[in-house]
Amino acid sequence: MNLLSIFVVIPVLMLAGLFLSRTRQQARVISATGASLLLVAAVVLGVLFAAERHAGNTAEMLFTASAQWFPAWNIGYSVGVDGISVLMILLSAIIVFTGIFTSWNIDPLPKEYFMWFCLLSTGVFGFFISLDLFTMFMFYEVALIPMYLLIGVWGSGKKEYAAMKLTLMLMAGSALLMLGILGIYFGSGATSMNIMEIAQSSIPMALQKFFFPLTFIGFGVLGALFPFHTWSPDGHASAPTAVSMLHAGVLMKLGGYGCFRVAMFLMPEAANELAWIFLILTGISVVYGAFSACVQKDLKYINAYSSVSHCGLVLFALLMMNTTAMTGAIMQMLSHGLMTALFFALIGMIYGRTHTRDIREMGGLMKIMPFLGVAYVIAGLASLGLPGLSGFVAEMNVFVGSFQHSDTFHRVLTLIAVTSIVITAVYILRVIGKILYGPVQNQAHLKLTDAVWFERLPVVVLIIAIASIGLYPGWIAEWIHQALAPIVESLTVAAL
Amino acid sequence: MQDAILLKIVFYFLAAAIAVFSVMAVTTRRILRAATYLLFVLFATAGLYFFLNYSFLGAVQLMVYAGGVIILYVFSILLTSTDKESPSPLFSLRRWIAMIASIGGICLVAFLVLTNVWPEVHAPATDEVNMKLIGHTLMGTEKGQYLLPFELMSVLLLACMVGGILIARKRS
Amino acid sequence: MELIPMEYYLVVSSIMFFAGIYGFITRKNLIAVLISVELVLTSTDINFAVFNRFLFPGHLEGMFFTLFSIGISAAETAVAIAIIINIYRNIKNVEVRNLKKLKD
Amino acid sequence: MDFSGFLMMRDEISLVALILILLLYDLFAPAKARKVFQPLACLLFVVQIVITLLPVSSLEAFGGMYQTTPAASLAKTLMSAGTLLVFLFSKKWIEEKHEIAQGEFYFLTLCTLLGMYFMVSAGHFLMFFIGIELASIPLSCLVSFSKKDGLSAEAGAKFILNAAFASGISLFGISLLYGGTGTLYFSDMPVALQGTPLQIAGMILFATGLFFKMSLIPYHSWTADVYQGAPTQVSAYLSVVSKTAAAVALFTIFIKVFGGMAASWRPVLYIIIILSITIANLFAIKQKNIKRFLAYSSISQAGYIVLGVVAASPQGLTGILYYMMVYMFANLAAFGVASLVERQCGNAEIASYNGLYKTNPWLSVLMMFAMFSLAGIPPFAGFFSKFFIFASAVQQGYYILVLIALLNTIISLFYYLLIVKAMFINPNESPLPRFRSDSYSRIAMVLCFFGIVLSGIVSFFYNKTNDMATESMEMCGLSRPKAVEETLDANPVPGQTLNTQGSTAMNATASWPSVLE
Amino acid sequence: MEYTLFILILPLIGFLSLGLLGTRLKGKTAGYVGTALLAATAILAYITAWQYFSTPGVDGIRPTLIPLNWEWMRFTEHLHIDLGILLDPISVMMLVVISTVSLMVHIYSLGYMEGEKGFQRYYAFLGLFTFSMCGLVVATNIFQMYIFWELVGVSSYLLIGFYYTKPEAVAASKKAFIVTRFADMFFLIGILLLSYFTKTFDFGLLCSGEENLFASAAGKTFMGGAVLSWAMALIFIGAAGKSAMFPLHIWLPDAMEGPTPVSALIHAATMVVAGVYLVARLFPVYYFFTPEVLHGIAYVAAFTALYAAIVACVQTDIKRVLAFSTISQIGFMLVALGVSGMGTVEANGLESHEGLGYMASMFHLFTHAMFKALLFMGAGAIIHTVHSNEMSRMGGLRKQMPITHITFLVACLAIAGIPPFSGFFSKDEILTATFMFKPWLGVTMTFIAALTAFYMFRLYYNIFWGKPAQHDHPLHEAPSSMTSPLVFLALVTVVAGFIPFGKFVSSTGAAYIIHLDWKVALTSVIIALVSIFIAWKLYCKGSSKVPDKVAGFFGPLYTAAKHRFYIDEVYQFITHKIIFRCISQPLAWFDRHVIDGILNGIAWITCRGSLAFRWMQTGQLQSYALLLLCGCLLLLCIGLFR
Repeated sequence: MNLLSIFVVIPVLMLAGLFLSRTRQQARVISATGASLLLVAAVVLGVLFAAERHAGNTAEMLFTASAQWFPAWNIGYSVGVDGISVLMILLSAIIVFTGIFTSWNIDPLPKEYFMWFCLLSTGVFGFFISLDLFTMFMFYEVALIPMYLLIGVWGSGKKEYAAMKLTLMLMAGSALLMLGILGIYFGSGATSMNIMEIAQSSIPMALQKFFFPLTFIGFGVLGALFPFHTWSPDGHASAPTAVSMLHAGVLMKLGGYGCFRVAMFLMPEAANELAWIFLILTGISVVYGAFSACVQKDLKYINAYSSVSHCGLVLFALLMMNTTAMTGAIMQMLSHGLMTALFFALIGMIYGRTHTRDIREMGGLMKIMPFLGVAYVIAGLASLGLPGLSGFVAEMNVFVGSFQHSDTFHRVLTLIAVTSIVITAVYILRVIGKILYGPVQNQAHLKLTDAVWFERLPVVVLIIAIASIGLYPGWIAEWIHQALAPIVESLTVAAL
Repeated sequence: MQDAILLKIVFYFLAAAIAVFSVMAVTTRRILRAATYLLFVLFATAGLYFFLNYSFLGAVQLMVYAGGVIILYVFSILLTSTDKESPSPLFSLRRWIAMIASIGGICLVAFLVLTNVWPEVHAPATDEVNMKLIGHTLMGTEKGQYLLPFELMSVLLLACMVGGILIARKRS
Repeated sequence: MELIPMEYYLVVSSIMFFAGIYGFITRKNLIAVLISVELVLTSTDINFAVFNRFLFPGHLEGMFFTLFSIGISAAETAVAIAIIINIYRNIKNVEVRNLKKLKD
Repeated sequence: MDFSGFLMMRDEISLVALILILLLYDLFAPAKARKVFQPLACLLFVVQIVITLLPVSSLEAFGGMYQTTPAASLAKTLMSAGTLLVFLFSKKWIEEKHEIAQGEFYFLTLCTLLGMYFMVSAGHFLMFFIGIELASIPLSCLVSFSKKDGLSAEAGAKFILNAAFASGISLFGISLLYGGTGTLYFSDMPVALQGTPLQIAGMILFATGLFFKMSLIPYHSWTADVYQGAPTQVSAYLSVVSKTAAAVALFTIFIKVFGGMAASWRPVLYIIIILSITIANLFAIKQKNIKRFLAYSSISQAGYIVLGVVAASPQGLTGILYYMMVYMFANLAAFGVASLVERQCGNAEIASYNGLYKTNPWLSVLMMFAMFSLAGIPPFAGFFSKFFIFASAVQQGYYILVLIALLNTIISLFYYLLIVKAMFINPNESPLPRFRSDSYSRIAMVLCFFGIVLSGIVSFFYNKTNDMATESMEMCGLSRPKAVEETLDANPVPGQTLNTQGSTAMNATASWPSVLE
Repeated sequence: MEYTLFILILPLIGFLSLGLLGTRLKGKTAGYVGTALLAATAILAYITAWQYFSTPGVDGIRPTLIPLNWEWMRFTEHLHIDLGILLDPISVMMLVVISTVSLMVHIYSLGYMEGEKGFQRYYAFLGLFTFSMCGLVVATNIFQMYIFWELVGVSSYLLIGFYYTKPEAVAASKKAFIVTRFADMFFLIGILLLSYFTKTFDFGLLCSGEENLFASAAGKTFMGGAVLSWAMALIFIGAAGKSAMFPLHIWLPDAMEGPTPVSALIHAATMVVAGVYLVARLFPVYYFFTPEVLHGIAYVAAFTALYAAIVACVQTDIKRVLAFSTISQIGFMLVALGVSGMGTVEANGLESHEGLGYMASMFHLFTHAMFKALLFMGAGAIIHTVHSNEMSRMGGLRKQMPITHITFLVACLAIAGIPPFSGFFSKDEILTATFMFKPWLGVTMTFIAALTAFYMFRLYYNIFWGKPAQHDHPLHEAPSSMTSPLVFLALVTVVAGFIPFGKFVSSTGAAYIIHLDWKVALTSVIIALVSIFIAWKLYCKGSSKVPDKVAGFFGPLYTAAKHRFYIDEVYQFITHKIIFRCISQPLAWFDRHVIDGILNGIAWITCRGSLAFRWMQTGQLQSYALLLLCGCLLLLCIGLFR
């Protein structure tokens, strides 16, 4: 069996195991084991990938495998990874792992919860390993739909509204996407739905102009592209902790990943021609999300708007279409994935204790739960781009890369995007100041306890991941550079 | 010549009967009358078939409709004992739309029929269709022969019979 | 026969057809509605016969279609009347306006 | 006289044999033996299905009156399978409420099935007409099968009268076609079609019958009422089997007979698709009754199916057949669950599904899978069928149409999720108590379950369907209809991949200039 | 000189170990560990300085050494962030300053912070700060500097907010971070602009004065200014933020909410001069390519110095006075840089040192760090005893706190520019340089120097003389752990003026002998003495009515100055009224109501949509047929007349 298929097989086996499980404990153990296996597998994949690259294998995709599935449409189950996919798989594995632990005490219906969770991760991993447009799209939708029940059943607040809104908006995006994918396939005249093969052939400009926006918006909805982002605040606010983590941490990355792997890579001419529209939209996302976050009162809303801003930066950087900016975009995906997951995990833990997410009702929590407090500060600092943590690395790549663009328009937009670093600081510090510092607001909170082991574990893992990217971005950058080379090349050629 | 005039008169009579009685059938208040007008229309249609020298068809029409269907109608009307329709409101949107649509439909069909370029009309065979031919055609398996539909018809009639009995028989 | 153009027949049949349709839509009694259906079906029979006689006298397709059509409409009528009687048993009348329990 | 034609009609003859056996058994078997009537019927029916599964090639019989292709045979298998599932779901219901009429139920159902067989396999308008009548007149008896139920009676009346009305219009259309072409044979007609207004009018009026059967808007109005009033099993049958027959017949006739007039029917279908999908979706949102709900859902699904006709390619045919297969599993599962729940709680309100998962998890899961499949969510089969039918339409350049259809899937997803929401999320103080369904229903549900889950992921089903459809199209010389060459879109699709070569048989008809063009 | 790396690593180890071990360590132990590590760091810094300055350079020019340089992250072929160590006169000087002051603060804090909760955290943060500050000064490229620039910002944030349960401290820390962050944004934009044209971040290349490097920017203008000027001005805004130049100074007075030793270390001696350091670092670029920006810096700095000095005269919180004094003094340094030329020119037969300002600025930076740290620590000792920051709560403390008194006096004399204390020498050079540039600027700066002397002695007299305030607890001298750093720094302050600073640090790296310009020196000393005299007259007795009269005389000016000329209010207005009220809230509203509203509206319309088609389903059998008929006829028409 192909190495990569493991990432789909493990969650499926987990599903089967959970299906047979009887008690909460069993469900937990199975999930935890599976998630750990996934994490190990992801690390092994990373190591093998590095070894292979080190050995001089310069193929665009490694560990490829392919099998016919629907020959009538040349659909195959083709898998393969490049540096970016490996990183995304690592990210997903980390977040799935931490997510399982974060939802250790999920209630009610733990078994079902973990099953949906597994289905979601199947979709996520499947998406990242797929090279076939159809398979990719299928996994994409597989990853989306469990959100409905995960939010609807286990969520809080106006969960039904939020779940429905989220599902419908994302599926609307994927509906556009479906047309986009079909258009790409038929437009290219390729004899395969394999991305790498479609990339060899060119799609006529007239079609690109029609399908590029569809595809880009399709993925962009998941990447919280303004003005299609409003599912994000409500969805995140209502979702259970681990789901918010996975959703903001990984699922939103599917959007960004798809944007460049499918939309921009396969339709470079249209990407060049239409980039300005989306640059403006993403530029708005960046600033707008940040400003909106400033006045929110619910912790999750703040974080959700912050995600809008950060994910906006991902798409923004991708559209700059040079290696540095796109590297920054990928790094931002990783960074945002990790730190939002951390944020949501912490918010979940805090909420689990205080039973409120309203920042006005909290205060002085640092004194009561120092571990969570410190972790929150670290997450906040990562979010506002403190050097040494992942956010900085990503943002600097984005800004420097974007600013290297020879076009004044792009540079002016970059300057606008740069302002987000200040606004980010404003809302992050506002929250930290309100909830962690200051006098204790609610005397009942004094009795609360700090995190326990299964809460500390994910937090520590995430912080380590954030710091390791932030401290030593070199290896990641190298993988990303390598993986981006063909994409950037096709974009550059198309620009001429 | 006289034949021709006579034929014309017969045709116009039949045509007028069909047109008038069918309109009356759908406009009269009393259902029993409607059934009667229908009977007249069906008679006239049979007459048209005879007129076209499709005597067999005319005969079937008479037997099936006049002999069967109309009786069925009359019985069922008597059974449900609602001879008179309830008065209709003076203005009914549905009625007007139906009227406009019907008239429009007639115009449309007339337009189609009148503007259509019909294929070269062969000298119509005025002779009667031979019964033997009818029998062969009904029982043959070649092209232009109708054994299979005939068999299928039998299933249809059987099914309708069973179904009709099932629905109409008294509750047990 | 050739004295009378084919179109005349067709016009007659379409009048009958649309009279039937008008009746179907406007009648208030189920049986009257069914009578209108009868008109519709019979009018098309005329068409078949006429086309066969005037345009394609070489074969009997139209005539046979009419033949079968008569049979089918009779069968249909029988079943429809059975159903109408069933309705009568249920609601004690056969007014169309009383069949409005199922809607929206 | 050559009766060998009957031997070629393997599927139909076996079905007729089955009908006769059951009829006679019901008539003459002693009361004790009548207890095993239903198991016996199902068992024999399985045999019949196996017979339809045997490979077949395209052939004609009775001078072209009857013709069959692998695709038609597959369609028949599907219809039979669907009917079998309906039987399985009905067993308990029949036993409890209509034991006296069990023979009639099976007989009538199988007769309509036979009619549908002939709809699919007709080679002549008369055959087709008799088929469609055979498929609808006894069906009306089935619709008013629950005689004591006023709603059932009302539904029956609405069905038979509307059907008669539609078939009257359809018949008028056939008469115009006959007048315009001088033939009623499918195989002869293409040559005689020049696209004169009369012919076009004939075609569109004729199609009324099919559209009515498929319940496409604006021919749909009866659907919801009839589905609601009819016994749930019959609604299931109507929504799946009857629709399959109509869809396949629509494709066959529009491509085989009217392929040359594609330019005329394409805009019509275009509009019908958009109307059906959109309006039905809008209606479905508001429904409180699960059967009405499923009725509107089936209308919009029919709209998607017609996309395959518009595509007019082998992939389109595959798409239709495959869509029907997938749709059959999902819709029958939904109706099956609905019938069980309805029998348990006495009504078909969606509200009675609230909190169902707590008490009846398996039913809820099956229902959810069915809903997801209908909504086209992977990994359920519905996703694949939707994708492929859209793909076949996009292949022909119908971008806007597909876009509209795709946007409508969102609305449909919304209302399908409402059901899921009712079962899983909505709170309910007193949900329906836990109950055990009978073993026949359970077998049916398991079959549906596997159908929903596997018929997509396991590509065998699609690939096999595709082989059959391609073969059928090639044999009829229809693999490259005219519709392919001219697309509605301003931008022609360069590099379009058509994996079959156009054959010459159709070229004569394909090159007719349409009068109105 | 690779061992310089340990100057960075040791504090970092301190941060990590104390931070991770946290409360598992006893507070005192944590303090000792931190102090020991810092002591080692300081020793290393001294060794470095010794080694660096003892090696003669080529042609008498001090070399720029880069013992270490790793590529950390690569952006493009030319642009990459390196992490390395760059040793040149100013960075070595800064290392000495930072490690000295930091060490003193570490020692001092052992006493000052004794018994505080979070002792470990405090020392961890101090370690982080020292690490970041050292990293900043040894940066080999502008991006490395930016990285550490951010890190010092965060350390400052954490330390200001050390008493995180105090709302004022939290607000102050937030303000400090956001204001500096705002400035940093301009810094970053400046870096982006600069690097866009020069394709390098490297200081070595940037400061080499290569014309080619800037060739691509030549002739390009933006809104009337050359792009390069824009870039350098933006970078200066970054510097201004950190160095609290008007109008970005507002965070500094508030930052006094932090523990006093922190104020001494970060907000007096080291971090706030980072801006000066940055300008000095990029001095060649400013001087050669954008002299107009350099002059602009001088004017801004001069204005800030004046403004801060005026405000300092009327503040009553001793730390605030010191904070404004810091702002003012940094203004001096930047003025000096702004008016400076480069190198030595022979003019009119006299050797005129064009680079005097540069040297003076660095010199003042050095001396100021020492005496200002001393002042803050002295103030800390006083606050430690008095438990208040308000001058009114003090008075007559000279008896209770003799050591503090003497050291404080030394520092006051130094800052007032009284010979032979170090401040005299450095300030004199600055005044000379400004007189050389523009005489009126020199006059202004002299006036500010007089103001400085006035407000410092106002402070001094108010604290140590005058009428003692009532206290319910006995006042006592600070413990030795606090007084020893005071004494040490006082000694440095006394002798530092005699260091031949020009030999070590100059604009070109060539040694330079300091000459006192006696005219300037004499004037400034006399004026300073006069100011001290006035202060003595006004405040020595404590109960004098004169100050109030003076205040009354100045009227609105006095009130305005007391309210720091309402700059905070302006900020408050901008942030709360404009940004929050007029941007954020409308945006959030827009998001919730317009964008979401549109979506919900679509959903609503869809749900309502079925009503539009309700007529289709009346339940009336014949209307269904009618619909069918009409639909059929319509479609027929479409098929026919398409």
